[in-house]
Amino acid sequence: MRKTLTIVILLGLLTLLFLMVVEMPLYGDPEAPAHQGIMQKYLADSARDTGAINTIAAIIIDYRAYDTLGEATVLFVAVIAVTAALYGGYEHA
Amino acid sequence: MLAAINLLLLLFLVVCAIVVARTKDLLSATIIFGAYSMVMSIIWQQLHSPDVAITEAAIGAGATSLLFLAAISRTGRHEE
Amino acid sequence: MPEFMHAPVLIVAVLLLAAFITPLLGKRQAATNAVFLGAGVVALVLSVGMTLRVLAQGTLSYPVGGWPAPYGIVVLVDVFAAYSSLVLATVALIIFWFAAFGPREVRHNGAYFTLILLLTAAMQGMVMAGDLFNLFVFIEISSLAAIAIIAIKGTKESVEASFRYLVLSALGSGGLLFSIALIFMITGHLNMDYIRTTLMVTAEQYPLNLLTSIGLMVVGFGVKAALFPMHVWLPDAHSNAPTASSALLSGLVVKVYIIALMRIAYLALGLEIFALFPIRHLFLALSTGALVAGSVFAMVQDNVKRLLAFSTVAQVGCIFLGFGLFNQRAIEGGVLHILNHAVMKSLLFLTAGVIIHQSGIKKLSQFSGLGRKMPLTFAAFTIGAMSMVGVPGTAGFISKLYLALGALDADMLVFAVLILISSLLNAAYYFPIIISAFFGRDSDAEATDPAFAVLAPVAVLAGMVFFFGMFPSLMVPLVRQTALLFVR
Amino acid sequence: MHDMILEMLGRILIPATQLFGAYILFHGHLSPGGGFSGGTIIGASFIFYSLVYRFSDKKHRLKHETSLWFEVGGALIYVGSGLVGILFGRHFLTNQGVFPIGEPGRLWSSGMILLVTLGIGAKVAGTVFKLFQELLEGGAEPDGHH
Amino acid sequence: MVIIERLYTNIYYLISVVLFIIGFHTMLTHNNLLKKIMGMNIMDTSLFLFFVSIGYIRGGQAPILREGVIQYVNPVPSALILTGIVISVSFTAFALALVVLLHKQYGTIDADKIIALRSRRHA
Repeated sequence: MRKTLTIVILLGLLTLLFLMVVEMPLYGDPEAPAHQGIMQKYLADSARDTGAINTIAAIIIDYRAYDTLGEATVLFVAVIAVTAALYGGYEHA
Repeated sequence: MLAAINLLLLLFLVVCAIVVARTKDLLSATIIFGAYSMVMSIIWQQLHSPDVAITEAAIGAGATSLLFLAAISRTGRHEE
Repeated sequence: MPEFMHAPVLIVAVLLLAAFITPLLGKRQAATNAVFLGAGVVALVLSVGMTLRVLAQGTLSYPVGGWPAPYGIVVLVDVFAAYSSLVLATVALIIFWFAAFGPREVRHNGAYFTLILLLTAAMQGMVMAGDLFNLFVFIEISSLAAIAIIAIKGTKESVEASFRYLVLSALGSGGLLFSIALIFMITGHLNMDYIRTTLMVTAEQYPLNLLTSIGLMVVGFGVKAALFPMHVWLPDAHSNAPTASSALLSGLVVKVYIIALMRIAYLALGLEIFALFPIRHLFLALSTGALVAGSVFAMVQDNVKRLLAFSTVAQVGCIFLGFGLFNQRAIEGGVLHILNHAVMKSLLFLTAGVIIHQSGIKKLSQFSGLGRKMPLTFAAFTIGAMSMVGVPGTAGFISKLYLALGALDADMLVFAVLILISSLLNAAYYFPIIISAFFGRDSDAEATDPAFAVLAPVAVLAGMVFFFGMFPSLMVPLVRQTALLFVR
Repeated sequence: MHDMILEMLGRILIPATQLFGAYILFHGHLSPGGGFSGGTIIGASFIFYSLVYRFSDKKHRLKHETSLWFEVGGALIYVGSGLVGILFGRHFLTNQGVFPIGEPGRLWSSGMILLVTLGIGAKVAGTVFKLFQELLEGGAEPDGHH
Repeated sequence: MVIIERLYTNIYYLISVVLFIIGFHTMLTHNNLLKKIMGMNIMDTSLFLFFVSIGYIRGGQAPILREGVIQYVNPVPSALILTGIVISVSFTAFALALVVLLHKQYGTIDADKIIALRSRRHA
């Protein structure tokens, strides 16, 4: 009973998402809205602004460095959490 | 030609995902999951995102599988 | 006050720095406590300064890395963010105090304090985020840290509850990431202001995408904030955590997700689009369910911490009710309830933890006569319970009054009655505990009030309940302006 | 117990892996890669090292303090270089105008990006190793659980 | 017909949606806790695939600046996913630690059995 209900719900969700895919901007289209926002400036200026020719490095560690700080923090949380849960923290070391 | 390969890779992804969910042997499931991540990283290379591809190959296929293996070595290999 | 210009990131940076340094201190307990509490105090000072600056000069927008709005990450501190940050910093500091000097429930305070600091830093970052993906990153930090401070207790129940919490929380995160991807797909921006202006143009082209995205977002935040049908993880998780964690989780963590959702609603989606879909009515329906179900389930609990956890479900419904009614006074009530509930639920969880630690009794049916043995602790519990019920003169009364007046303003008498009923239900499960504790038969349990150092943070919280009940005007400028952000 | 084949393989593979990881790390701003992938590869080499030598020799094991210093050091470099921006009167995590950017395309260029990449690399290497070790044997001692 | 054509053009989005549902289903209904975590990983990677395919532009090259390239792909989604991958591995590591702990405490990693054991303790 519960199994069928789950499958029905998931199929419903899948149908909704399929309809959504039909409506989405076309794949690979340079005119898609996702490419009209902030991308052009990054590609044009990243070498001059940051000195990195890898635009992705320029984005993650300069334009959006605050995110990456959070990302490094997530790893820190994970390692502290794992050691604390399994072993009882660094104090044991 | 290239499009056909990409389609094949995508199909492979779906098959891998289903097999991961179905396999009873957790060790096999982990290996298949590693293959899934590796194929994913190839697809991303095809989509010209080498940074993501290399990170997924190192973290998704490498580190995650290693962590799974470590956990399986302590909890037993077979699903009851 | 130019010196508080950097406060929005400094709050986060200071808490993070303290969190990074704490594990290095190892077993040096005094130094660990000093870093832990020092970071809390510095964060509070910065938060107060920032709030004053925001009140004096208006919204503070801080471009991290010096990159202007759409290109870099902007930390956007409007009145709502300043208010939330102030509430967080204040209540968190008191809970820090309790964690440092209260009964010790985890084996390793170093790791525990680190996780609490990381959780607080993430919550501070979350309420001030002006960038959708930045918000997501902080949400993930706080989710992981929140799960970790439950599991750190190490009992069977807490590990099991935290695994269930982790699975549901990961589902919520998946939904959130999906919705951010959809929003990025149809706008090309991540900065909330720019998303709003772009959506005005592109929304009608991709209505289904936008609808799915909003739906996933509500579900994602709903799971994390324990909105009514998605609250199944909360009672186990909050009742099996260490005391300080329970207070932090019930008092602050669930509310931060509500704040984030509402900030997205007016900053990123824009109220026009928010009004286009029947989200408000969804909130009204779900919060009605939460108020009724939470109160009814709370009545049948025999474990004091589970009772408090179910009561949190009901009070989350109360806050959502304020945003669902969507008029000036109702939103003021909801926003005030964020503060009031944070204070009173932390108070109740801390006193419950003290009671359990001192007497070893968890079951309400055995509380009889305990109040005479530990009068100060039960007095604090009584104050918290009175505030939950909404006795005039306590903080809980003010926010419930505003909510009820808001319901009348919206011509929805039924919700005013609902609030009244929920207060009565609260009275029905809180007052018997207190009556039996003070006037019931003596039990043979040995219990005394704990040392002053343990009770001091509890006393401060109890004082705050009365303070905000007597002088609600202190928060009025912030709350009123916050409501104006919604009902322009 | 000595495993000759593993040790010989390790002698060749571990330095090769570390070199590759260091290449990816140092060229993060010039080519695909960066702190997270390079750090993970170096961390994987540590894992290999500990797996090869775990049974033969206690003194080859990495100490807990070492990986802790790796992690905390990396994180402190990150926050520290953010605070430098404030000290110079700019914003948190400012690169341009605070750190020497240099000529794009050179190895020693892009100021904070290189510094932070190295910090992240150290941190991630320590984290990956620590996570694996904890999952493999953390809390296995008889006193590790109450 | 047009719908089929659009679906075919957007095949990357389509596959990521399918993978999302597979991962979601595994995570929600599978009894084995390790499988739940694998489902979580599949769900996360499907979202990363979705992000990458949003960023793709026909004829675009990898966003590493060099002479003679006219069109690059969108670098923003790649930058976001790098963050996402790390978050995903952090969640996985912690979830695995909890599974190891549960195995130590209950002797099994099957969700149903754990619930049965727990309710027996309470009864």
